[in-house]
Amino acid sequence: MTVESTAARKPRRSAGTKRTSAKKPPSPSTELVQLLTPEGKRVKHAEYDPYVADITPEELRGLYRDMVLTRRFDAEATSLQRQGELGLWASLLGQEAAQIGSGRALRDDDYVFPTYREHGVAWCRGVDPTNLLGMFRGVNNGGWDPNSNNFHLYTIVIGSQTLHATGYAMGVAKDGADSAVIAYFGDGASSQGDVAESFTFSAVYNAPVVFFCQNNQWAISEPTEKQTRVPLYQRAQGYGFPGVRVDGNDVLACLAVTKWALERARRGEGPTLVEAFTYRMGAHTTSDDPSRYRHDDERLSWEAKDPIQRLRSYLASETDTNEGFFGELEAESEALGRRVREVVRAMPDPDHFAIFENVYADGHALVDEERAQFAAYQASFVTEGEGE
Amino acid sequence: MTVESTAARKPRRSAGTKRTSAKKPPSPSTELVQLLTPEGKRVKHAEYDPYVADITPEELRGLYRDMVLTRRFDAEATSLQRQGELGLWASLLGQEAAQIGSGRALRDDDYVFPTYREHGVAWCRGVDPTNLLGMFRGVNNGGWDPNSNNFHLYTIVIGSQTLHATGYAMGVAKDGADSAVIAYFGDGASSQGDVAESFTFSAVYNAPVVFFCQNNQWAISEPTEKQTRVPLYQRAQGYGFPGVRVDGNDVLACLAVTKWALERARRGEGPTLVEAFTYRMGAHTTSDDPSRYRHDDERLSWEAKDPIQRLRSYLASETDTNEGFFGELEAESEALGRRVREVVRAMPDPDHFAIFENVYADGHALVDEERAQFAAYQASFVTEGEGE
Amino acid sequence: MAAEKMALAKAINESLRTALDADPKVLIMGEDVGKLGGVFRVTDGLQKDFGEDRVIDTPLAESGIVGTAIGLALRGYRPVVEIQFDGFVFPAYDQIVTQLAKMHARALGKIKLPVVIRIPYGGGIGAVEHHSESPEALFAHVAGLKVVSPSNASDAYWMMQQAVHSDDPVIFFEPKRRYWDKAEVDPEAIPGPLHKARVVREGSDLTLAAYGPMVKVCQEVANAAQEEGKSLEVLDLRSVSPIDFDTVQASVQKTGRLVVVHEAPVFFGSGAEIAARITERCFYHLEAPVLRVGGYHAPYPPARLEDEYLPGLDRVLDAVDRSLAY
Amino acid sequence: MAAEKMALAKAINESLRTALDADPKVLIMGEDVGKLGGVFRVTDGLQKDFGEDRVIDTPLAESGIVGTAIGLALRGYRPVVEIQFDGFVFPAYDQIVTQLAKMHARALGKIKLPVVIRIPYGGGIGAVEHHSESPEALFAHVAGLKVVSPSNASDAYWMMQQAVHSDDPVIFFEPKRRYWDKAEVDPEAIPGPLHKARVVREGSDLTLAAYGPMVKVCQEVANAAQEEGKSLEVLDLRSVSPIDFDTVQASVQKTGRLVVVHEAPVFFGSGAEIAARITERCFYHLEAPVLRVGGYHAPYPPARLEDEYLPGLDRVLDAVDRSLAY
Ligand SMILES: Cc1ncc(C[n+]2csc(CCOP(=O)(O)OP(=O)(O)O)c2C)c(N)n1
Ligand SMILES: Cc1ncc(C[n+]2csc(CCOP(=O)(O)OP(=O)(O)O)c2C)c(N)n1
Ligand SMILES: [Mg+2]
Ligand SMILES: [Mg+2]
Repeated sequence: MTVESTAARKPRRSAGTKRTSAKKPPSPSTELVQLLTPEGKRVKHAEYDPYVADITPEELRGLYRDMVLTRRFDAEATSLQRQGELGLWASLLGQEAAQIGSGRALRDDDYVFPTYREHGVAWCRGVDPTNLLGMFRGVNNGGWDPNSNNFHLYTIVIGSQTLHATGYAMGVAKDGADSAVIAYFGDGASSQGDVAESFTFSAVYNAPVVFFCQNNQWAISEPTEKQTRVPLYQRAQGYGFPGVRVDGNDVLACLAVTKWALERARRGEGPTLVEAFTYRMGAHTTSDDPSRYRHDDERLSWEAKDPIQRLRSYLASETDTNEGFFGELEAESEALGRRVREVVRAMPDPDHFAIFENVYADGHALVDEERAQFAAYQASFVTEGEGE
Repeated sequence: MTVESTAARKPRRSAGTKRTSAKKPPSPSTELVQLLTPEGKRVKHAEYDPYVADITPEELRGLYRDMVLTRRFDAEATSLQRQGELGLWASLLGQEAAQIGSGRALRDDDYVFPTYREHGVAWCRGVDPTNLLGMFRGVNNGGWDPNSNNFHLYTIVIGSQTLHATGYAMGVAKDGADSAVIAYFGDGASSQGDVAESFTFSAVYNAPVVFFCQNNQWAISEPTEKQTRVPLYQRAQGYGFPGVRVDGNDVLACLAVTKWALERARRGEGPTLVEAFTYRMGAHTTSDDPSRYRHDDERLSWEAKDPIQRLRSYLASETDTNEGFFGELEAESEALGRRVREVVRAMPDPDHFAIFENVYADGHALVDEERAQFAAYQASFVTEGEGE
Repeated sequence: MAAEKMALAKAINESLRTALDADPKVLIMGEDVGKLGGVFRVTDGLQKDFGEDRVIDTPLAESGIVGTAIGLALRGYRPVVEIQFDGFVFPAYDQIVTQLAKMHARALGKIKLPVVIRIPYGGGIGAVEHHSESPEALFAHVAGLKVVSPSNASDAYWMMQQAVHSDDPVIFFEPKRRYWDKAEVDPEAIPGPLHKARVVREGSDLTLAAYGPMVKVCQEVANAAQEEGKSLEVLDLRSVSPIDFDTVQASVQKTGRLVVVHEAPVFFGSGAEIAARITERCFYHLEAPVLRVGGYHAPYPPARLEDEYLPGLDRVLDAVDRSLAY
Repeated sequence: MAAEKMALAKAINESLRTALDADPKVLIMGEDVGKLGGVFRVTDGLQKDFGEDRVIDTPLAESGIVGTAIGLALRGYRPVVEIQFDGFVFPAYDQIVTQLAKMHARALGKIKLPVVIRIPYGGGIGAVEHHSESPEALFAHVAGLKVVSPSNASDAYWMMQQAVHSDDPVIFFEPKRRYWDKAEVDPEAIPGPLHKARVVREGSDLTLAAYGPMVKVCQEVANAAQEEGKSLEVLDLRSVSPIDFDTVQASVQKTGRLVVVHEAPVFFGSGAEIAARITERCFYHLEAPVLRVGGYHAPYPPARLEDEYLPGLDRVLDAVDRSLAY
């Protein structure tokens, strides 16, 4: 006997019939936290206003400056790549507000786990931007000491760093410290098992970590619908912690929401997922050609929501910011560009023996043997004159 | 400048202060789909009653018979392990309703991807139960043809099969067929990245798959709180498909909810997560000793919710089932036990050359070489008498 | 398609096109394989011509890609999966090793897993971390997988045809720095067996064995050595599992010397297996130990050091000289 | 703890206890390591004595376990992670290979990753699939990892002490079928270096090299051979990355013959690397090719076939005879 026959049978659909396709994510408008409209008007938000209630015009100009300089640095890197000084560059163009807003929400003792695109966050942490260029130039695989600015190395394998952040946060909790950890990742990364596991671990251990997803709507050529059929911030709920979607082009909203999430972490309330809804205005990297997979109008429509322009409008209309500020910033920008250019061009190639350095902390017999063989081999090329 | 100072600072908590620990999952009572109480009383459920509305007493007796025989088979296997006839056994004791209810909801053309504990589902698929014992005896790693009963091999690596099920279901959709796929997994498995990825893929491709999680509340020695701080069925929501928690000891509710989920799949509405809330009444496997990590009272409290007893009460009080039925079933049970015992004891060891069989479908030079070497080596032991 | 000179990437593209055309069960899956045509354009135009149902942009999750490909294979499909770069195959390693490789045996042969996993591999393109590795040994050690790597466009075309037709899982390593190298591809030709090595160049003094990107280097070495009056035989192994030891053995029995070259680290690399087995088979023929030239026991270095890390003309010549000095 | 005879599993338990006692930064993490004490009871009693904050039952997700252990190490902890069985390490393989192994180099040495990954490995216990594998080659090939395996209780105690103290990631393979074998453990003894091989038994006719579970088999082989008048030297390598080639070389230069024994498949296994390198180092000393005895190129078979699959007394003796016949 099978019981299977007891329920009414739907007629079989003939082979070839299409199933309904996955639903498009609903428009984010209603659920999106926004404090500054694209036109630069301040809008009220009962929940998040308190987190930026006492922000001064000076501080707002600081955020503006961060975004402008980050964009300038980013443009310089793109152009250095074109000139052959870098092998590759992953531009953050369009994501300045998400990065500066969240980056400026952090305390010095918080710890950051970035992807490969968090140049703006690095800036907030005080990492010398030229340090970020080493790996893109090909002289190292990560050129800074993570502990000097509490800014971990760039991680290229998608999603991995969310688990490192979770473990680090578990350690923070063990230490009884009240600092927090923030893990950056992208919309594409949300599909990786590691990210899901980091949600599970952080929830179970109540780790003080903020998951900051920059949904820039593209994972190389794939739009977000290839990764999810509902808005990503909703993912958190099923793991037992809150998720919130913030306008990623609104630096004030990003600042406020990240502060809120960090304070939850500090208070021992565990993880939070922040989805910053933004847009990758440029190519995925300098190797990419977006014209193959997306229309220019999409990008154009996002230019109207530019994160820098909107804060500039606000500063100009609602604060005492004068033209001098913008002029000086322009000059500072150019100086930064110049410095970056000079430092990169002067960046020496690594010593050949660097191959064998730091493979192990405590040494390894085979590395020693291969280093010696390499030295002997190199020495065999000594020119005749030198040889005698 | 940093903006970080603008929000009110919570005082730092001194080192050593404990964070609040992860919340326990709320009691499932309100959200649990139940059609039969532990006492065997039928309760109404507006949403799921239609799926079992026209079930006959005959069919109910069939479900009862399935559960009794499955339990009998399972007990026989446990005892065969004790006698040394099997190396290991993973008992389903207590999970009969979850497995028979869901198993009987399936159509012949549906496809099942089990873990290593779905003996009851195998029974519903018509897999000869003695076939399940080969791998536990150590004579093979999966002794049946998955396609003859649309019941895939047992999968031991936790969570892997959920992706196979998803891929298979993607294929079903591509074929335009209206059958469905069901993937079984446990509460522990819910933490694996593969399971999360199967949620993502199935949602994005709208694959006709039902994820059937038997939350038996333990992953070996770890209670469910080590895997999640909210009920597992809620996980689905964040991936954009429905999740429901059903009383896993109520065979009628499991049947109804699984039918509902399968019909969603057939109608092209994509994946569903069913969490069957049940209890592993025995040890994890015959190698396990639950007395090290859980109290006996917990098990005792679940004995009162026994899936078989509750259907028996219902059959006895609400249907025309007479004692003869139970008596005949008892005899059938014993006969099944006897047959299993006999078949297992007669199960031959595999031929030594089986090591080299089926490594590849199209052959491989190295396997051929090693097989030949092995043959020569074996032949070198030919006794002197045989040798001449 | 008539015989034509084309780049290696294009040859794989054509081969996939042929496969898609010939068998409706063949699918292409991976990140960015659709509109973009993959980061190396190997799947360029295929989605346009065969539709989104057959050329599938997947979520960004390698375990998910391989795991669902297994499920599709169980349903009767023949998925050809792309892993975007060598260094990103590891999230899928569990599905490959514990499921894809073992499921046919687990089922006592009752099910087949015709899945091809394409992996652009190796260095020499000045890339950032994880984009230049050669992990073939990590797959060759695992029974149930076949591992191949073409060195030129013609082989790439044919080996892909054979991989797609194989009923076993095939890990198909594509030498990314040779993607743009052109050779004549004749789709009417009748190919040899997939796992058979090819004698690229005959010689009498020493055998050079390589596969994938290093075959070209070995040919250059043989040219350079010839100018010094040394006659090197060059073998293109084409397959890393199985390895065509018979062809290597025959060559070594003639030359008495063998140098194996690969980009992957020497320690536990292909060269170790070849050295061990050929030494066993040719113990009395070898006039020098089998020497290995490959990567060092270190993470793949930043791009500005890769020329020092990778076996190149000079390092292989050095090994040739050392071998001949015995 | 005074010197005492104890089982290998107990020796690791005591070693972990010593480590937890000595350094508050040491943590134990894994599935079922708490109340249950692990499926082999290696962590028995540790959670009771050191608390749930230091002996941590984790969610069932190996990538998560290793990934969070990396994070904890970055915060200054020294996690000792348990993978429940050999066959379940693969979901963590990506974190081990692309992160754990490479992060120290990526940071130009500025951060350290003192993580120990304990893996009960190997067969001989009649288990079901995935519970009897020997994947050490898949870790040894990867630079940045150290790979060790003790063969007896005393080494197990000391090597675990050294692994926990190491600032590098150590993959610690525990020979599960030897868990119950007893030996004297002296916690006051001063151990030799972690990666140094040990001459278990001196001999003059042939060298047997092994590690972990196969050392005992090699000792039995040497005993059996002695009765036939053959004098075998037995080496316990103890470390698979690095391998103490100096000790092997010295032995082979004395005996002229080498047989390497391991449970892992021969193809691309440790034996290949040892054969290749020792042949290079001892080319003029070898009177026979280095022979390898190990698993076949097949998935680990069902329990009733494992005796045929695993190297045992007879198969090793057969290789000894073949070597001596040269
Ligand atoms: C495991 C892995 N797979 C594939 C890649 C190749 N890859 C690099 S970036 C990228 C897209 C990432 O998209 P998203 O997470 O949205 O971040 P974004 O680049 O948009 O900032 C891919 C597929 C990778 N780096 N790691
Ligand atoms: C990847 C992996 N890790 C660990 C194990 C060992 N193991 C076998 S069963 C099990 C617990 C599974 O718990 P759950 O998913 O709740 O299923 P249940 O056994 O309760 O049915 C574990 C940890 C495994 N089989 N696979
Ligand atoms: Mg993105
Ligand atoms: Mg369970």
